Amino acid sequence: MKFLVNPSKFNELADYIFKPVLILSILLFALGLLFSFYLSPDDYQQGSTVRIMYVHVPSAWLALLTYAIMTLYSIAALAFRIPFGFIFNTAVAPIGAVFTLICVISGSLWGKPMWGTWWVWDARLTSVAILFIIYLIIIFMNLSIENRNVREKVVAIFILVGSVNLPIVKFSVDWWNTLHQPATISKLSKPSIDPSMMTPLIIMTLAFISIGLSIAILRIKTEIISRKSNLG
Amino acid sequence: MSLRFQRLLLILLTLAIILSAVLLILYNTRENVSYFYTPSEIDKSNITINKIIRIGGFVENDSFNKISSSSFKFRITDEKKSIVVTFNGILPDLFREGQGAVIEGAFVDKNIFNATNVFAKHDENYMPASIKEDLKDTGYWNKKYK
Amino acid sequence: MILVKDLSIERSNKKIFENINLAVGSGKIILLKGKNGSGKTTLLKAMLNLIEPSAGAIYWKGKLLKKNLYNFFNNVTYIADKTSSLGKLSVQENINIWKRIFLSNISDSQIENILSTLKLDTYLFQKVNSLSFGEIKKLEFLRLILENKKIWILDEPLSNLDSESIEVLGQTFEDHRSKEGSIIFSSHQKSEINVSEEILL
Amino acid sequence: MIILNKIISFYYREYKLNLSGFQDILTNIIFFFVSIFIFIFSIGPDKEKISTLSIGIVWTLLLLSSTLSLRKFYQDDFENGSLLIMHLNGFSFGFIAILKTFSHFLFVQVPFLLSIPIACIILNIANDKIIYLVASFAVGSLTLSCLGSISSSMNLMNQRNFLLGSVIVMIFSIPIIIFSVSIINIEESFNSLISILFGILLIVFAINPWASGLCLKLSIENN
Repeated sequence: MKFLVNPSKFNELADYIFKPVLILSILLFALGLLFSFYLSPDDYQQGSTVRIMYVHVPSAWLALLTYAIMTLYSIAALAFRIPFGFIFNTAVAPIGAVFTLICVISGSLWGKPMWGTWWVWDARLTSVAILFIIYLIIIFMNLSIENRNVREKVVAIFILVGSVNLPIVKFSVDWWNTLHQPATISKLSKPSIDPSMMTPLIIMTLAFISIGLSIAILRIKTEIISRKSNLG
Repeated sequence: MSLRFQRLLLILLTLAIILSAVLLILYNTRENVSYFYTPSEIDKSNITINKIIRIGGFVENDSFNKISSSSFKFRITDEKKSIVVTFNGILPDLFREGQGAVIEGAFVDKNIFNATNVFAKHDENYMPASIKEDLKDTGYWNKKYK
Repeated sequence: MILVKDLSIERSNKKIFENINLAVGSGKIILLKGKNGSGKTTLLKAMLNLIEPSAGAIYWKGKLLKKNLYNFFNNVTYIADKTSSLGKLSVQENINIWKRIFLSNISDSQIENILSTLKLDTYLFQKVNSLSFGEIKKLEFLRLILENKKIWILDEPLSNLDSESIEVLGQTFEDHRSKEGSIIFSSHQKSEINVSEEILL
Repeated sequence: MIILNKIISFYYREYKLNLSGFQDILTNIIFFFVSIFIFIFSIGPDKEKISTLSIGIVWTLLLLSSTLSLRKFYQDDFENGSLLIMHLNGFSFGFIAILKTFSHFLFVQVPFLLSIPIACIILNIANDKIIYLVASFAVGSLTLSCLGSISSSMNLMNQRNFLLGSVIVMIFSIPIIIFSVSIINIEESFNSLISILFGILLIVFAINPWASGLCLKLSIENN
């Protein structure tokens, strides 16, 4: 498990697993698209618009997963002085932002047929949009503070403060939504999904994970190299 | 007291404050989360005429009739009580009999409710259309997926 | 008093300086000489426990500096190359603020004659930002006397001071040394302040 | 106690700093009222439309006006080195953050608190709602000050775009806005809503010394 913490170990493992993960992600994506368009049935109520779910839901999960991992790495970097955490944060923030963007866009695309408008102040869409802005702030902070020593620690602190505030925002938006207009999708019960629709969802999630992983490996390697070369 | 002990004390204090704050928030939101009334709750709580409230329930089967291009009359029920609702405006495309709906408006008189807007409640079972067909043939459709 | 034992500091994996040994005893004036960017300010900041050294340690009265920081701060006056007086307020108001902050019991008459020696007594009710930078820097030295602490740490005190004020500063250094105080200051200019030890970075 | 004298002297300095330049506080309030006028001109004078939007207007403008003075939080003291002098005077960085937050609350938010009734008269908000608004702003403004302290300490070293600090405050103040505006619209559950706001205040207040303190230490170390 050393590769999670030590840059050079990570490099060794990265060279070793990068190619297979990339091929795996291409395969999974092809399979996922095939399943979600041809092999899975229409929804009894929404017809074929439900297929957007196969992109929307995995990207939402991935966005939250990336933020959770970034929080763990920030704690490790600040409390246990593991510099690899800072490398991970600067490398993976854009990936999380892209996943959140995909989630927001696919969410509003899905909203058009179902609720009749491009953007609906639905609880989940709003809180995902806020998560996207928090990702943007992380990226802008990475760009705007020159001194690397300060930059990486301040970004880590911001991620931690953001991680505390995220559940509050998510929860208050849900609650506000019942005031503003009743929850169009009831937020409490987990959607009961028919098995035939579950398989494409799982495949697409795995595809997203492997794509995210391969990009993350690339970005982390470049970040390690850039830190070694310019000592700024 | 030594520096280390002071620091530990501060950390514990912060965690205690955060914990109590979280409990405070969770406790207080539990009370007033359920915000809209079901038809049977309407009688119990003394809802005055034209006080804006929201009612949630199912659109009663074959109670839906179109008065004009944009005004409709239907009944909302929760199997115990049903309320006559008049509404003029555009209905969301998911609005159908037997489907969940939440309406917002006020009572015009004792038992007619004039809705200002209607929200189609999308019930969350994702189920292939094909299964819906053969369930319907076996007549099993309504009871299970009401 | 302060003992610096083979201290080395690395900043974003760039070596600033390596195993520096330094002792600031009482009654000693130490000059840190070196070109710009040679780590003078970093060393001074390290002595104030603001920077984590990558190797070595600093001791205060025999104990680790990190351990009894509060006691150390009680005995130290630090004057950075920046001037901490508030530009919008007058000289008199600034002095009042400083007197309250440092709980100093210096009598007004003492302050009067210090200001006159620093040739600032005529500006007493003028706004600080109407003074020249050299004068504001001289005002900053007033804090040395106001706080009257044992150890003085100064960062580039001689920059843009005219020769006459340098001579006054040298005089105050001498008074402080005679009262068993110790001073450590950094400078890149040559100066005729007599110094008990010079360290080149 | 020495600490008490030092705290008093800290606030004496803040008082001298803020009240000597009386126009800083007044400009904040003037910004608040002028933006209300702009809202009125943009919406149009009819009472009905204004009164529905008025609570939202007051709260958003209060939030915007309080992010105006973020620069004054640590930036000036950081540049002229007095932040370091305070630290050497015996305050830990976290303690300085708490003192600064209260001084921001005292010198920026309290004037807003006093100007809310006037704003309510202009926007003809019903009188009984004014008390709710003042109560919710009293709790909300301290939270905003804590958020301001966190965000401005994070942006000390970032000269390029200081607006990021205001964006951070706004993003984290969304829950405050949601709950405090809902206080005024739904009267019956006032005390449960005010305790939610108080809960959020506690969380942010507990985080503030650690987050701001660490950022201040980093900035002074690498200045």
